[in-house]
Amino acid sequence: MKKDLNINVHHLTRVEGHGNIVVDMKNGVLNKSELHIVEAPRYFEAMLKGRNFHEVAITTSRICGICSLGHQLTSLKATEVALGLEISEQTEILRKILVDGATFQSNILHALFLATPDFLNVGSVFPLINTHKEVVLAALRLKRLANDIGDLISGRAIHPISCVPGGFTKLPTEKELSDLKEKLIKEGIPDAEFAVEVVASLADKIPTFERETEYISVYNDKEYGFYDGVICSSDSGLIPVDNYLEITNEFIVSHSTSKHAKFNRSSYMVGALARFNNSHKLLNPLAQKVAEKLGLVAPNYNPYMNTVAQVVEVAHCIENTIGLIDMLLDRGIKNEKPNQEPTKYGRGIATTEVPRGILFHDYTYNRKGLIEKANCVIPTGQNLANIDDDMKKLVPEIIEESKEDITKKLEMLVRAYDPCISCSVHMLEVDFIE
Amino acid sequence: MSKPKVAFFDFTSCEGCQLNKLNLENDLLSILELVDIVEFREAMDDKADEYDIAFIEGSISTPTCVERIHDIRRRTKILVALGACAVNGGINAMKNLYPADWVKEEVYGEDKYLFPSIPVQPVSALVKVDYEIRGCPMSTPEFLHVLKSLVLGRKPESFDYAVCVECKLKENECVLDKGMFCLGPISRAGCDAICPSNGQYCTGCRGLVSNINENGAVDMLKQHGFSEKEALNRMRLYCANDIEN
Amino acid sequence: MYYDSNTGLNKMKRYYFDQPTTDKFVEFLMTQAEVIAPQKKGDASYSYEVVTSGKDIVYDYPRTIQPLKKYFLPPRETLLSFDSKNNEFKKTDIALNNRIFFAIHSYEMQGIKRLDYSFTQGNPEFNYLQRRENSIFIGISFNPDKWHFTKSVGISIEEVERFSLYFEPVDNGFLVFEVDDTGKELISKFGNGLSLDASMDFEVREKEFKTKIKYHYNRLPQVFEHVYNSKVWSDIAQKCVGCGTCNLLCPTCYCFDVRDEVELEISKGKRERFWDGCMLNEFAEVAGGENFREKLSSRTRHRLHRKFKYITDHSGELHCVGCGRCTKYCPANISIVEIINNLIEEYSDHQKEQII
Amino acid sequence: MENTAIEKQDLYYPMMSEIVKVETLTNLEKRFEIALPDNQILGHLPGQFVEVSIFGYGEAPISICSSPTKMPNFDLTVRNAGKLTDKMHSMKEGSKIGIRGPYGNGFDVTKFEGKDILFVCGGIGLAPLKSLIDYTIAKRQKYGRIIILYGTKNPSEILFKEDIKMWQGSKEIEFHMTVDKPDEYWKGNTGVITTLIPPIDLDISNTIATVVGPPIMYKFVIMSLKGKRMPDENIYLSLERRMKCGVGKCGHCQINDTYVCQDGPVFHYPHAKQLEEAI
Repeated sequence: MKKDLNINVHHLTRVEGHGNIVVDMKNGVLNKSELHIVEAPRYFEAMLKGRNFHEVAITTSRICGICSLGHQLTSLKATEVALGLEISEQTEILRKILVDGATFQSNILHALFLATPDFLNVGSVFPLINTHKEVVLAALRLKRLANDIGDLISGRAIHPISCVPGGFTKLPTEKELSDLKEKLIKEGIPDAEFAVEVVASLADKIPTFERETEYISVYNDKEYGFYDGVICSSDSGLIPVDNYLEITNEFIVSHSTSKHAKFNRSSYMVGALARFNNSHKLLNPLAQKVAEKLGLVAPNYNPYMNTVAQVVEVAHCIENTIGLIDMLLDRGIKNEKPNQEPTKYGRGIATTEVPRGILFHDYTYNRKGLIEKANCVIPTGQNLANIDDDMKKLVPEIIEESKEDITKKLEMLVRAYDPCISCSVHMLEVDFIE
Repeated sequence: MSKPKVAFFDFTSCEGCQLNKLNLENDLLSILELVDIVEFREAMDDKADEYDIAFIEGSISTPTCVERIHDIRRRTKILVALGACAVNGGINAMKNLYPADWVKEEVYGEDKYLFPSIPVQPVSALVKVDYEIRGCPMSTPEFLHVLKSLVLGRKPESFDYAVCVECKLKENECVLDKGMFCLGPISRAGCDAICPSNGQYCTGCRGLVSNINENGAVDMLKQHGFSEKEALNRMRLYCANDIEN
Repeated sequence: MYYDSNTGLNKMKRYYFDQPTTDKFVEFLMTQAEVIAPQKKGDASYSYEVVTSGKDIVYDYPRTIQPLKKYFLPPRETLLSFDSKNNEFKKTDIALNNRIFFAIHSYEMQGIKRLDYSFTQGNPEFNYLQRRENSIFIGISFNPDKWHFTKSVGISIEEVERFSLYFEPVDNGFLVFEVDDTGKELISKFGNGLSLDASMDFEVREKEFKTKIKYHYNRLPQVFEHVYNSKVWSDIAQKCVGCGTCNLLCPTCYCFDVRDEVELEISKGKRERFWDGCMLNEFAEVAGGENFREKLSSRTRHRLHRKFKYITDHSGELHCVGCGRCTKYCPANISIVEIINNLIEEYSDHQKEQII
Repeated sequence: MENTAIEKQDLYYPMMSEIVKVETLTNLEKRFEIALPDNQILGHLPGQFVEVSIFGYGEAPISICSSPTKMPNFDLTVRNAGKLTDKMHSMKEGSKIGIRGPYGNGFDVTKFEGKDILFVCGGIGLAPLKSLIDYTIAKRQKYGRIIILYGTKNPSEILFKEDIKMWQGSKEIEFHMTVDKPDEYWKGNTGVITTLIPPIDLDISNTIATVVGPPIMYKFVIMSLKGKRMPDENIYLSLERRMKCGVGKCGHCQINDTYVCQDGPVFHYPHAKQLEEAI
């Protein structure tokens, strides 16, 4: 048995932001197995101070280019709670379409562009253009389609434009919506089914590893918890959103510019797998079929299966969007203006499931309508302690393998969380300390 | 002619500009015909020693960033600053408006000493920048324009006129006339007035037009019902390093 | 020359169209050609758009955001497409469609007349002239708002020059005047059951303009002879932010820039032209970097001289038509009429001093 | 002289022409000999310009530096200063470029007949004047004295060295030159171009002065000419502006009511003097 192991993966690739994986084992004792977050700190909470409510979501969407929509919506919801702005049913449906579109986009990007190269032993998606052209083309089409959703509803998929506090500054036409629906049915579903086949064929490449942890997600008894709901912990059940601080319990560790979080245990997991474990019964029929096909059964304790849960959610999002478009078309698009007349000033807390997990924004506005205090708790941050705990269990289990294999498995583990590091430092890299 | 070697690097930013490139789905294959992407951490493992064109996203805000940017400059023939953060500090530069200690404490409390952070600077403050692609996020047509121009070996077009120009070409209803705030009259174009075209106001993400009449701009916003303080505060959202008073 | 509205219109054949007849007439026009008319754009703005349903036409609009110019000099236009591998290029085909421009104000028509001048004098431009072919214009009266000052530049509301028909709103409908032979032909083609309606006595009610230039328009070029070094220009420059809105909405501005853009297959591409404006930063910059009109004061001076002097000296007409767009849409609330009145004031003070 | 080529052109469409010869003059300047399609003759006047276009790089106005007496081809001297000129510098013999023109107002060569001609050329300004110099030399008997004053920033920027050698050696031409910043090998005059003017003895009433150079030069050259009591009517100059379309439409080159691309680039000084933004 090996006594010493030093791994230091500097600036992990195919993740958003800068992180290092650091493993240090001496004489068989594991001293360190950590994900170091070295992304530059961003200080958004401080920058928000003194900004008026029109600017807040514009600013917070810039926390992360990949989760910009999630930040934008959570921010809008928190502002609306704080200022007492009611939104219309039409606005809510449009926002749900946006969440579906953003999750669809982000999950496809991760599962097919960032994670798949690992299963095929290549360094990026680019070589696959020659070896697996059909797959790449289908993946590109899916991503384009997902972005089309964002472009249509919010003007731009990255850093959305037209969703503002109280509603939308521009509305899609009924014709545009029905064209999108047509495309989702004719192109989206067949391409998604093809992607599922591809992932199914790679299922044996997914490492087998299990560690039961606490799974936390948004829960809503009417629908799969994305846009809104209460907090659900697999350990302690449902908790009101206003009590989020009792769950996140953020704390600072010296190896990470992103804060860590813990609740009932030393760590918890958020993201697609957590959502699946907590809300799988609420997936729509197409997604249920996909889960079955891919062998994903709740509860699942293998963090590598997070990627598979993402694929299941893609199917859910496509089908759900079609349903939401039908709702809009039945009602007809009403030419509504955003409701931007505050009825009060105070604190507003909101949560949304973004692709990487549960997100909280918490604002306090003063009487001039300016931000007095802001707090954002980001999913990747919440997952960091859980990643460290996974590594602590995983390293001794695979210690007999070569250093290359260990490194790869660790990288794949971190990547499975689809970490978004810019976000979490408002943060990813893998450093093996030498 | 051999294909130019292109690399992408990210500094302090949201990485939205890079993601925007991955969102060029329809053109991605043609782009790969045109250039060799040799380094792009967000999407691939490969690394290279030298590049013809390096695209830099993000602003410089830590001592390690400083070293990295100098290193990249040494390895590349052409360096392009990509997006607001790289070009003028972008939204990150708002941090510079507050005392550094206060900012760190506000976020990290008593653990603030753990993380070194320096004032946010644009890439051009440290190394020579050959070309700029502005915007938050960068606009993909402009990115393609710059990429194609560089492949052709020509200087890309730049935009030193106001967003109002593009907004008028699109015949949008004026945002200021609707009683909203707007920085279109003094902010750099090149975005095809995307925000006003979507009913939203211009936030000035591409920076201010050079040579602007700053007093006139504040007076203009005052006439539309915004106090001087608010006008300047909102101009600073993306231009914290550029507004003087 | 200022058009005598009453005698001019009274000489013409006229018909009464009630609203249903007007709606039918629009349907008829749509069978004849593409119809372009003012329609609502946004909350309180208007734009000339292709009519797909007569119901969308707004008859009592103050002004559209963009003038009609966009149909003859498109904001973006491909001049040629090229293939540099084979050193070949192709000119852009300009379709020769018949178009009817309906419910057009007099100043707008006069704006087109000014553009016609600019694109036919010197080197006539094929692209513009080709697009101008086969266009029919149908005018309509308007109620001046606080930005119109057409009368001050010598254009009456009822100026019918270059219209084929002219619509004057009356109770529950319009009096429709037959201005030229094309108009006559349209009426006769449409006119089953239309009877000549001379029963209604017609007299133009003089409509008051709230905004006026202090001098008769005949005297303006003379004023501009003397104000080149006025301090009014630097006063304006204090307020102006150089956004170029005034250029880009002006019916008689036509300056442009040309750029080449290639496709991802970089041997193929196109040469495009875009509207440009003399108020913009780099307009007068040369290759060496020198800017011959760097200051906002000299840019405003140049813009106003182009409207009231430079082209006027050759064409004999003011190249401002009083539509008020530059003022209504100026984010800094700079009023062109105020500038001119300030210049006039300075000029008249100066004249007085000289007499003394 | 007939404008043989221009009649066949549509306003914005170039004639695909061939670079038949490339000659490196300095680090920054090259001379290109251009052949129009079908052996057409450009038919220009000295001082006129053409719009050169390279697909993908755009168009730029370039003054013609050869005399109309040289036929059928013509020469362009091009400084590498922008995206089009940079590309042009990389082009070899046999490459195709687009030509529109000739455009603008050239020198009225018949009006100059019988007169002494003083050429004052600063830097690249020698290129447009070279067309007139060559023309007057070709028709030597029609003109009086030919006096060429040429100044550059430093010796490495000297253009047309072969021609200069010839001018220096010719008894029929008076040639003087100076550099602002001499290098160790420079043996000639040093100083700005205006230092060449006072020593020259001119028959002021019968001398035409033609002045071309960087924007800053005009004011000072004209001042020195006035110092020799040269009347305004005898001075001609050529101005640089952003002549984007070349046909009096796009507006970029306008100075007051004058389109440089139509009424210029060659201006009679009494006219240019009245254009307040001109010099």
